[in-house]
Amino acid sequence: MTLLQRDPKAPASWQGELPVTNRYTYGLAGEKFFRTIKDEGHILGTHCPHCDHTYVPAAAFCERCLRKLDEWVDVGTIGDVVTYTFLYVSLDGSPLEKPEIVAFIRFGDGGLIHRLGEIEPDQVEIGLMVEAVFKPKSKRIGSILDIKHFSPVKI
Amino acid sequence: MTAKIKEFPGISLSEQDFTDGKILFNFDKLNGIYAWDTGVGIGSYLASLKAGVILGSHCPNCRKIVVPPRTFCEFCYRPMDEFVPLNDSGTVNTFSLCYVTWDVKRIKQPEIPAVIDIDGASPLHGIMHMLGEIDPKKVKIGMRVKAVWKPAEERQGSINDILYFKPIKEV
Amino acid sequence: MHDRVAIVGVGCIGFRPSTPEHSYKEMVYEAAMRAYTDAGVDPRRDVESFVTVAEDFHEGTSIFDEYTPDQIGGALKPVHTITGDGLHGIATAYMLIRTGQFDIVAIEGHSKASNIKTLPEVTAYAQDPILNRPLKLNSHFIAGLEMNRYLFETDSTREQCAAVVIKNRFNALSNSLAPYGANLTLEDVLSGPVISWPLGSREIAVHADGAIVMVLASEEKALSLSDKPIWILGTGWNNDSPALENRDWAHSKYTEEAARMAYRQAGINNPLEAIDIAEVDDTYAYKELQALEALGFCREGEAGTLTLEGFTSPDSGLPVNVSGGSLGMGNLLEANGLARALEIVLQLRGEAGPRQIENVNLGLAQSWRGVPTTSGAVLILAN
Amino acid sequence: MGMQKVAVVGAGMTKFVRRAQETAKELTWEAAHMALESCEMTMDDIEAVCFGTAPDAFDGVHLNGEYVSDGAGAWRKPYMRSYVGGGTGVFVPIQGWYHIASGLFDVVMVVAEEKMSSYYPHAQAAFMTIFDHTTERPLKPNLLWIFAMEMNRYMTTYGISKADIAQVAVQHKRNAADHPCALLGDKDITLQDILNSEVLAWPVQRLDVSPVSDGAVAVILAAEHIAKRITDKPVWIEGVGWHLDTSYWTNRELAYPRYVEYAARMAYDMAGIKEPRKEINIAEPYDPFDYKALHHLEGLQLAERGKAAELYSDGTASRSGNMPICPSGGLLGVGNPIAAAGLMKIAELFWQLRGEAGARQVPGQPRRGVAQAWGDLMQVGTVVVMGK
Repeated sequence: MTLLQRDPKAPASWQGELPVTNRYTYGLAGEKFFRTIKDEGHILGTHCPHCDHTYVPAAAFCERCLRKLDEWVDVGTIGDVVTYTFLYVSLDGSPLEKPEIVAFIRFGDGGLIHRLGEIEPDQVEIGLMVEAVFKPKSKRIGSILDIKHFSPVKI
Repeated sequence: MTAKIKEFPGISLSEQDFTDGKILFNFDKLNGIYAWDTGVGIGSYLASLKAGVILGSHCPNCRKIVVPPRTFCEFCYRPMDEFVPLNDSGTVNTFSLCYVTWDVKRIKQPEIPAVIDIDGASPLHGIMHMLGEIDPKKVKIGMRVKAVWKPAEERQGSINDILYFKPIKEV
Repeated sequence: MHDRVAIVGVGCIGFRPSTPEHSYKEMVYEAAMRAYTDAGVDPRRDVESFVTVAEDFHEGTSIFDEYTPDQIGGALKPVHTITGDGLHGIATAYMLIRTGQFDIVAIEGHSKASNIKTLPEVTAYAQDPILNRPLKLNSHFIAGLEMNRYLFETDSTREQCAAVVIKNRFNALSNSLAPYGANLTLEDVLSGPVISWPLGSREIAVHADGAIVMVLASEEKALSLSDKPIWILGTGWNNDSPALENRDWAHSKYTEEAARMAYRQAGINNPLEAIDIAEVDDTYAYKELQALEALGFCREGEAGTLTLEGFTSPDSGLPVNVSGGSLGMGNLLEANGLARALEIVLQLRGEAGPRQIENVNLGLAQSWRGVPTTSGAVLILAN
Repeated sequence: MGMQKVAVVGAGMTKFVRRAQETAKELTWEAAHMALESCEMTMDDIEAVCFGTAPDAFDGVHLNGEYVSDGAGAWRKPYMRSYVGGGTGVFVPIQGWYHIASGLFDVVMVVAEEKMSSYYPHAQAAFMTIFDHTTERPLKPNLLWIFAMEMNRYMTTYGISKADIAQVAVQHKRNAADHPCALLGDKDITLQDILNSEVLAWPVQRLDVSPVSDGAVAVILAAEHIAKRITDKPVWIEGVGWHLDTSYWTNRELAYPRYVEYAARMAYDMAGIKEPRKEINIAEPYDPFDYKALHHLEGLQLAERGKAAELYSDGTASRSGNMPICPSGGLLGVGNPIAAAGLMKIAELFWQLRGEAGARQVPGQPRRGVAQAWGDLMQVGTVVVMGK
């Protein structure tokens, strides 16, 4: 639809990047949630009495009614696998030789996304009870990675 | 109602709160790499810059010449009919003396960005570029300037093939 | 106030894995020119407001709204961007016209996905920066988790998901706009590499470049402009929780809610009876099954069986993704919903060429914004 | 059937701070929660949610509108984010307006949020990526450049002095001293303070500029029949306007914002305003830089071209003047969390027109106000006229 002829010497594309570098605060609820993981190795939720809903990870507000939440509950470190996947691609899209086992583990009415460890792929199933395996306290910095992974509950 | 509001939320932190570890935080960086298709208009503009020419395009309907060149006119919405090589000189439409870089570093010698209305294009049609070889105190709106090009063998087909614009010495 | 609003013009360009011959502006200009020609309007004179759907990181530009007006004829006019899917854009144009302040509004969406060299990493930057991103996982894991739970709760199977791929890519062979037509077997689909088990690589729509523009008009204008106005009977859009930790992993709640809203407007009680043709999100094959259930075309767990039985094939009970869907036409980022709506418009006008379905009067388009979102929209159109 | 009339019935906001501890979601929630409480509503009353935030680079999340949605109350509700750069804060109530005026909804939550401090180390650096990727970004441009160049062009075209312009910063920062959410209120600031501040990008000096900030603002909009039930003091959205000029900003006259003029004319037409200088009682023009307030007052047809500074020197603009300008303290005083800053102006008009602005209240029971924001590449004007 153009009347103009593209210069045959025109470069096909111009390369560049979008330089975005960020620092994120953990916020009101995240501060206490991750401090507790770091210092005590416990997982906390917050309960909304109005909606009778327990948020894990702990949230400062109820996403359903927007009320402020200040009823904190310790939900333990054992939860059940709601769903899982074997991930064969890395962050940049390149293939992974050995898949990562990733799961959503239920706590309260929420839960955590994390890796499963100390388990073979064929042992993973929905409903499996798994427990948080924390890094040693000295190595914890207040991060989701303070939990190394979740592994099957040893009976 | 609203007038009852006494306390407004919002917790203000200092940089010290971060360095002292008073609060938790983390970092991340986007790996966002792009290769934007230059197309007909901008592709030809870049090829011309490599050849040492500033290229515009002509709208037969509005009878104006614009720069950078495009394949259609945004005001009458009709196709442009030809590319027009422009002069590599122009008039300073406006400028600044900037003592801060894009990533907020202080500099002693100011950068002098300007909008330069390019000779051969319609009035008020210019490009953004830098001014150089000039005492910052002497820059004026309306000043005549000319492009200083990189040596031909170093040009890459980029707006940076022009190093900057310098004053034209009036005879 | 204008109650009735119609689509009176459509234009598109693409859809191909890459489009190196033109810039995004030049690409959109061509699609827009076609839409304005189709509608018989001059955008500078007749179109009163413009809506674009776009996201900064897909464009590689912050505040991309800056770069939207010229190529759609919107310079120095009321133009704004919605960071949503194209169906959100159509809903926005629909609302603008219904206020009575505008008679003709244009909506634009495009993809230059081929220009994003690090798309997986850009996509991952949509994950929660504190809870999820430190795990450094490719965002396909979210689809893997969702698909697995969906299959579990509904007793659906990988074969049923593969049947979606076979159907849609075969349909694409009859669509000259679709770059990814293919005649595949179950074995072809299931033997492909696994990306995030149970999700296989051939169940993921490959990206494509392209642009789509539509022109909407009030009833009075629509009747004077067009012999075949396509009426908007209902629009719906909705979000579930954005947090991976709070969402429903098996069900597309946002589609259920969006459909409820759209059906209410359109007065539809029994969608299967009322609707003749549907175009739904299939950027992952299982999403088509999930969507069909959320849209109320069948009960939970039935969509897979119906697909295997051919019920959603072009010549059957409810033709779904006759265009080839995103699996056949490519994943067009924010323009996905517009591609779905485009097919419905062509079908309702009787202009779908070799893939034209007989006797279609009412069509539905549905979209989802991709991982990690829970944002979906529904549009109901009639001729 | 006529268009549904739309009123603002509630408002809430966070403090504007340099670095907030709250996440983007939490800031958003705090404003939304306060807005609900202000009109004694619950989320059950809210039918749809409109959200505004400027570039994703600040919050640092791709598809940021989706990420923040829970804080805005979008859970299982129709939700959209609109986006016109810096103009977003005054656009998002326009978005809320068309949701209701279309007849599709009766009550809509409107929230705007910005957490600029998440772009680290320097929020200003994010602005490099607003320039054209191929023809401008290789020059490593700085946001200050375009403001400084526009200011220079404006000053030179009309012969306006730095001192004329600095009056704006003085008055806005003084006004902000009365705003409980303000970051840079200063009762005692003088013209000399502004003129002696560090030169950043001549003619722009440090105190000509509003500060990088974090914050959120929310308002609740309702259709007439609901609004009248909720409150005896609804503030009506009488007119809305927006216009976006061409992307080729170096092909335009920078001395005058014609896009603001077009947006204003659209809003005035809808509001039935023929003589804005007589019919507008309060103006909240967008003031990220002091000269911008003047530039915008001219675009808004509230001053002759090149003459807006006179409104400040003759006292018209002061809080007790004939047409108070930025009684809130504006972006220069309250702060500039981009989208939130624009919506703050809407909240201010809401409070002012209801007589609830406390220490900031302008006298004389103002009847009508205009709020305006600006953004993109010196390119977009968004205007809302509000009245009792």
